[in-house]
Amino acid sequence: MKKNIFLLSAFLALLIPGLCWSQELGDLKVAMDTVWTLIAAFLVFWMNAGFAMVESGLCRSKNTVNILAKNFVVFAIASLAFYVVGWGIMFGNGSGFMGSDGLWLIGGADNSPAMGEAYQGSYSSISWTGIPLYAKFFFQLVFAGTAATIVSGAVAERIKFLSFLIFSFVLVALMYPITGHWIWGGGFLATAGFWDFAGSTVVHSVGGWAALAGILVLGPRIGKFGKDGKVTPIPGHNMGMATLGALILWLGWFGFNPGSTMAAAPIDIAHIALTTNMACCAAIITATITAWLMLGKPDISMLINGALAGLVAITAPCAFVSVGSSVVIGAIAGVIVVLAVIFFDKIKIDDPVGALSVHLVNGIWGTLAVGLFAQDKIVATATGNGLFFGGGLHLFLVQLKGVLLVGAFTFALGLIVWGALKVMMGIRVSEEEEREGLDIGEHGNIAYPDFQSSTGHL
Amino acid sequence: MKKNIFLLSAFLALLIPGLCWSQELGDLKVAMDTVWTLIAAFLVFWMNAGFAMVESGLCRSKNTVNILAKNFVVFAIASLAFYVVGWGIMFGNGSGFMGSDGLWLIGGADNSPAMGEAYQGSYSSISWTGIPLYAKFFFQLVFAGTAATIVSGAVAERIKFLSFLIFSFVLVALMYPITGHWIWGGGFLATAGFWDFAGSTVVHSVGGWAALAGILVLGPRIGKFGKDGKVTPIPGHNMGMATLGALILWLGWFGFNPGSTMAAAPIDIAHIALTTNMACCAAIITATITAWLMLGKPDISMLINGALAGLVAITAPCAFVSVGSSVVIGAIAGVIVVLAVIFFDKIKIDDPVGALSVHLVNGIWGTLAVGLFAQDKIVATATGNGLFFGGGLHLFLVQLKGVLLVGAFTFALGLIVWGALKVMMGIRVSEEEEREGLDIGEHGNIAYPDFQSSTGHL
Amino acid sequence: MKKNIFLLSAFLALLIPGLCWSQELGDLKVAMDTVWTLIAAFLVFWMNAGFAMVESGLCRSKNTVNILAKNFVVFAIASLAFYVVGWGIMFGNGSGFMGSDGLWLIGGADNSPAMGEAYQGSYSSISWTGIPLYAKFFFQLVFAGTAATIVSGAVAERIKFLSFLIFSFVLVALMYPITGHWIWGGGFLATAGFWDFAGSTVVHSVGGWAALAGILVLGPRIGKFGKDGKVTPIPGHNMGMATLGALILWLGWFGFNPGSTMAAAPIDIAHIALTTNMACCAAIITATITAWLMLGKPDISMLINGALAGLVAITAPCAFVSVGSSVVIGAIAGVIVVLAVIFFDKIKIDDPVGALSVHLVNGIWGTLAVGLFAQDKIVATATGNGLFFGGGLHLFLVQLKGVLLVGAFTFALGLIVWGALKVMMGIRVSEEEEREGLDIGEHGNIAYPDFQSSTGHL
Amino acid sequence: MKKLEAIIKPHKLDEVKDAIMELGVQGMTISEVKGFGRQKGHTELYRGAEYVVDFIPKVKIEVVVKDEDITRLITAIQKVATTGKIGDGKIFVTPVEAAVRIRTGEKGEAAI
Amino acid sequence: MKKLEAIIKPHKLDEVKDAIMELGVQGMTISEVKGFGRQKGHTELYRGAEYVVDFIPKVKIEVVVKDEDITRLITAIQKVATTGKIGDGKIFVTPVEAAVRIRTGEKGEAAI
Amino acid sequence: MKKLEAIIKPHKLDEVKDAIMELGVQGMTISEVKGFGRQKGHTELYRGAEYVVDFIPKVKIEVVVKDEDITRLITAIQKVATTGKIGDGKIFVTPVEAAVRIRTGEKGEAAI
Ligand SMILES: Nc1ncnc2c1ncn2[C@@H]1O[C@H](COP(=O)(O)OP(=O)(O)O)[C@@H](O)[C@H]1O
Ligand SMILES: Nc1ncnc2c1ncn2[C@@H]1O[C@H](COP(=O)(O)OP(=O)(O)O)[C@@H](O)[C@H]1O
Ligand SMILES: Nc1ncnc2c1ncn2[C@@H]1O[C@H](COP(=O)(O)OP(=O)(O)O)[C@@H](O)[C@H]1O
Repeated sequence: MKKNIFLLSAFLALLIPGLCWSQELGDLKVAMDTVWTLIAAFLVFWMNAGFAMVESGLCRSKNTVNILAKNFVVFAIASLAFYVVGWGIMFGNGSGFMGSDGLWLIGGADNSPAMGEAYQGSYSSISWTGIPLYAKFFFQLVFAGTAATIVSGAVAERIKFLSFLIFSFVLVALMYPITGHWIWGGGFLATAGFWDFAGSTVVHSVGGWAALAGILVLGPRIGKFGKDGKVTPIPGHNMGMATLGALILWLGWFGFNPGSTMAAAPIDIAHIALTTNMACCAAIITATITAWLMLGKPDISMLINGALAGLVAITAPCAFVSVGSSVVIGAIAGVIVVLAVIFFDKIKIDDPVGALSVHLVNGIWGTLAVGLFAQDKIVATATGNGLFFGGGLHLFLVQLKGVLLVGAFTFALGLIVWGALKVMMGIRVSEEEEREGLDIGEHGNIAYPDFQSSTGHL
Repeated sequence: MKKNIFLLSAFLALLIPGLCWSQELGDLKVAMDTVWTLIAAFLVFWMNAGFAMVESGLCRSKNTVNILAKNFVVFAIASLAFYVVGWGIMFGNGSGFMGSDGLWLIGGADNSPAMGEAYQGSYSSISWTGIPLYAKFFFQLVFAGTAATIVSGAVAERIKFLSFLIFSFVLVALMYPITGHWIWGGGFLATAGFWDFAGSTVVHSVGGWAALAGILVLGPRIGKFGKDGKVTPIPGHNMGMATLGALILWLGWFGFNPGSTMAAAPIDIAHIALTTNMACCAAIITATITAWLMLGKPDISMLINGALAGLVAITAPCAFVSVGSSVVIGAIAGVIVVLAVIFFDKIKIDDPVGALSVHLVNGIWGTLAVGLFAQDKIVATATGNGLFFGGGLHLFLVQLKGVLLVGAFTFALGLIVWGALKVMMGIRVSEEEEREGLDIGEHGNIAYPDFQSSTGHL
Repeated sequence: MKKNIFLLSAFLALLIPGLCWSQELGDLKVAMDTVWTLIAAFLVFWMNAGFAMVESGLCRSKNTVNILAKNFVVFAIASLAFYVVGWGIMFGNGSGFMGSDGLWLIGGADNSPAMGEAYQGSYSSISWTGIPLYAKFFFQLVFAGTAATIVSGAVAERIKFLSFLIFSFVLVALMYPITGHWIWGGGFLATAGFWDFAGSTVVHSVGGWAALAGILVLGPRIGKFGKDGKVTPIPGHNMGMATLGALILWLGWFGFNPGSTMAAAPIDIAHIALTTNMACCAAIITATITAWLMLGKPDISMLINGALAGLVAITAPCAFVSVGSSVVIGAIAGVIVVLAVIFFDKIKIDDPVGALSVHLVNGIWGTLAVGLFAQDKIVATATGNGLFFGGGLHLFLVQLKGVLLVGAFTFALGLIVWGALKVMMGIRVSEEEEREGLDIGEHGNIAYPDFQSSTGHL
Repeated sequence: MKKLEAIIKPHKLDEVKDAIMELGVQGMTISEVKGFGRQKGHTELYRGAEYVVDFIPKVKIEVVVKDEDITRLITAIQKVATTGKIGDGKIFVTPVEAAVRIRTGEKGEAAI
Repeated sequence: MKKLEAIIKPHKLDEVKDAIMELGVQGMTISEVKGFGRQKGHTELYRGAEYVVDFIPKVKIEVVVKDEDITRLITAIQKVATTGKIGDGKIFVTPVEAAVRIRTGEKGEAAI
Repeated sequence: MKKLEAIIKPHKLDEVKDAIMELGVQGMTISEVKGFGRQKGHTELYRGAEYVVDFIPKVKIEVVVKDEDITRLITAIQKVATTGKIGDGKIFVTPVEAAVRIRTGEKGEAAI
């Protein structure tokens, strides 16, 4: 008896620290996953600077303050909108269409970092990651901000500041979270087996569709299309700014894609970092070559758009395809983006910074590419195989369905919201203000008072 | 017997790896905390670029080289000053007033990463974090550099390069570490229950008070205030630069605040990242609205100051208040900063970049806000409750006391040092140099030789 | 018997979770090391933006697009070149001269993250780090990109775009990996006891030698050296850009040096972050003083070069020397770089951005400094002691040998490749294009169409 | 020979240039200037204080032509440069005594 | 009509503008120019080598006025633009043969 | 007095300046202008579309000299400013009726 008691106590003595270590191990894992997710979120936040620089650089100096202010304020609005209700719509438990549980102010019950089965709360669809609720929210928040920012460049140089801010609020409070719910919030596309790892569709296409609606309602900038249909290029005012912005975005994408694991899974994040980088590089090369061959010279704004196109395209498939496939996906994106820029000019859609060619067109391409290049469990996710890896058309068709539904919904709602704003308060500045520049008109400021401007492109 | 021996050996066999895992677990934790702290430190270091861009952007092109050089060299000086003696004064064991143990060259005994009770060495006040000594030092070093940099913008466009460098040395070697010791080095304010999580007072107000002393001794820039008392705005030369700088600072603050845990505590860092972000966003919105209503248009330099004001204000309370409170604290900061800019102009204090309105005024506001909004152990720290959460005036009064004592000390010492420099070597450039620009006068360089400048604001 | 079985089962019950925790612990360690290495890699990637900004800032506005495009595209090319064959040559098992196993497309066998003895695969020389293969590759890839980028600044303002791209491909596919193999790939210099922690020689000198070869084959820019041998300075067009670039590089170096541990070893990375920072700061101070004394005023381009010189110099020794020594190494670098800039001008070597003075000269100095200041196992590596720490001349001589062999090889091969390109397709733009600017000539773009340029320095 | 100086609104430059070319004039020189006149400047805002910017960006076109061409030139420019809104600008004519083409050394009307 | 061209120090622009307006002149055109003269330039420094920048920023003011106004104008400008230091600049007067207001087509003195 | 205006290629500025100084002329004023002429502009490219930039950067030098100096000045400038390639620019001479040195109030030829 005595012996047995001794044994038992020995057993327990060992078991208790054992349990304790296990607990500590779990804590450490939560800590590491949180550190990784937060740092990735910081990098994604940093993309705001990238968008601000790319967009101002590719527009004229007289509209610089306006573009900068737009990019600055829109993230603030996005943060508040997503905090107030966007998060709840996107990740709250609810129907296949939208979330309804814990809707307001991240106010639902939640026992994060408990995961999977152990999770109990209002935001089950994101319980696959074991980090604190606020870390989940913060990471998703910076994504929402990105979607809003995409629109900014497309409508630049002619949109009213206040109207844009209101649209951004609606986009982040309502539109983005609804389609986001379909895909990442456990909604009907998630159930259908639609895969979008880091948001080619959820973020980029959605931003792109909203931008397209905006452009159509707004019309082109004065002087962009001549009476005879001739395209007059309106050069951006600062290629240094634009290039810096592109490099910032590239860096930010290392948070955007690898960070979307929301866990420090070593094989996964290394794989994703690499596919992300290789797609971007391939796209730069093919965009350079395409521009060189088609247009005679490698225009830097095309190289920049090329890089971003590669990054947008690999966003959905980055975790589902091989490094080799990522090179191919990027290479195709680099060609597509050059053709798209020329195409939009041809059909008289005036997109000053190429937001449509980059985010919309390549957001679609990237999403479809999952259906072509996916390899089941290449890292960790069981996506099934894409067309080129023996999976047949199944995955491709699901992807296509997702692209179409999200596009139809966002574009239609976008038209309605832009249209309503147009009727209610106007969305376009006066012709005189457009000529003089929105900086003075909207902000009473100019960006570069110490420099003499050239009238070459007024 | 045999059995017992067997049992014992089994027991030990299990115990030893157990201990061993426990050791490894501890090592892993040290590693993770160090990784987190270093990355946060890199982000804080990066704020130097932010200050350089904001300050040059908000000054005239003819002083750009000077401001850039100041921001560049001052971090080098701060690093050396803090290495030589600042660290010892701030964190060395000593009196309630200053440290004295291990004063020079981080030379004291130290068994970090041992923590708390287990710690034995000269820097006990920072033994609450379990990371190597050099990681602690590096993190604190980048903070010290920030304090010095704050002064730079306030005295810009008229100060002698060498005098500024000498002041910066004194600030980081002596002034900053002494008040820092009071609060973070186990000094008398720490004992009194004064709370400043990441440095609204320790870093920002201190920089602000030193700047105010400098401005008073220096006087305003030529042309800023007319004879009739009219304020002539002197527009900054590059709003793109200024906005980029503000976004860099915002990013850096994700190291500044969440990193001040100096440990990868998941709940804490997620909470702090979020309060930091929300306060900034709220401040942007309210600064925009205030400027729009009071001044007619949302001037971008006000938006930038608004964002920074929100960040400074949340710096002290970020870990002690709820996300909801952070929104309120930021919202108030956004209003305060606009009023403060107008106020300082009115009383003829010429602060080219708004350093006082941002760092001094909102550093004070943030520190006091702890006394209003703190919620005991909302994350991990037992601060007691603030006034609005049932804690009564106690905490608020301690905070107020800290604000006043640190302010009085730094401002007085600042006046003395600036005054002494003025007498000994002069602190202001000649009128001719000020007109022509400090770039040529102090550096023999100009920032933009290829561009034709406009005399609009010479 | 029963009892014994009970004992045994108790024993096993305890052992199995024990083993299991041990496995989990290992997994966590792999995860943390991967997180650290990837984040460091992102920072190194970010150096591309730094180089782009420094180089464009220090050149004339008419060549800005060209320099930006070069820096942008060259990283894409480097990524592909290193992926296709560079990695295999550098880290594949093979001879002392170059790798041959798993040569193409990272295609060799590999069981990473298994380490050391447990490793089985084609890339044994880098099996000292326990992270996934793609993480190793990605980290090494961003280093390779850096080497290519160094050349860009030195040949700026006169080189043909296409020729430069081809050279970059050869450099990263062949030249860099071969000498890299000698040192980091287990080649003959590694065996000889040559130490270069993060690449003063592997990356910076190699870039520098290739640049020197390029400059010699290209010749100076029109107007740089008068007939009478007078040096005409050609000021860079944007000091804000250049300073931002330097701060980006500095930040990036916190990935470059501490990240080269490729493991989250807390003592090591804190130590390295600190030596890196202190060397840079000391170099800034001494470069400022040297410029002030020798030239009359502290020219900002010299401060920038000073900072970078300190960083390059500490790159090899950062993990092998004390913090005190790092200050000395940096201080010397700051003096050297100013003298080197003046020297290269004197011997009519036209290096627009100071790439030789920074990367070549201080790459050599840093490598030799290991031989002088190394302290055996100061952190973890058994380098033996340097001359000043009682180790005699041995280490210094090995370092010198490495410097000479790598230099001779890279410089000779560089001359051959540049020479071949010159013969085959020309490497220099026409005189007219050089005068008008490479932006229009090579890209059909200009960087700042909205600003009136000054002919001050045409 | 006469020199015509036209100060116009910047966005009219292309039209004016075309009008001048249509008259067979082969050369002109333009510069960025700032004008002050009946057209008032605008108010700008910076850090809470307003200020008036008096000078408005204009383009100055200088063309040297034979005496006989000057009237047609004036009419042509006046026609296309006008928007009817205040601030359209001025045309001034001054005498030119000599002209030289640097490349060839040609003098007088042959040089322009 | 006469055209007065005054080359002045940039920081004198506001005062000169006010002096001109006080005389009842309603318009003027300014441009950024660089001057070379008795006032020597300054030495700049770049990457270890010095060089002299000869040309100094100046502002050129052009005003076309009636013949009778020219003397008063000269006196007024000379008075406020002077600092007494070398480099204060010059005033030149040239004849103007015709003037047109683009907006209205008004000619001659009515146009200015 | 005469005013000489020379429109030249920017990279010739230093040589022209030296040539002018050698003649004993003590001052001049330059400005950045853009020229349109027989020398055609170039094609630029932006986001897939081409456009022609007609105006080419030039420098305008203005020098006021005594009547007797003008011929020597023209010759000197023409000599150094020529490259023989199209676009070398023009020299125009206009009469100057009065000159004032702002600093001293000196008038006429003494002022220049
Ligand atoms: N007397 C003048 N001398 C020189 N330039 C003048 C004069 N008056 C007007 N200008 C130029 O003509 C421009 C237009 O003049 P303004 O009085 O604003 O309108 P408008 O020509 O329609 O009457 C001014 O901005 C200025 O550049
Ligand atoms: N002969 C000249 N022709 C044209 N501009 C001149 C002439 N002489 C001087 N200037 C202009 O006048 C400015 C002042 O001349 P400067 O000789 O430096 O001083 P000051 O007028 O006081 O004698 C010069 O910078 C230049 O722009
Ligand atoms: N009629 C003119 N009036 C004013 N400037 C002219 C005139 N013709 C030419 N120019 C100026 O002279 C420059 C050179 O003229 P261009 O016809 O290109 O070559 P070239 O002088 O060799 O014949 C032009 O760019 C323009 O600035």
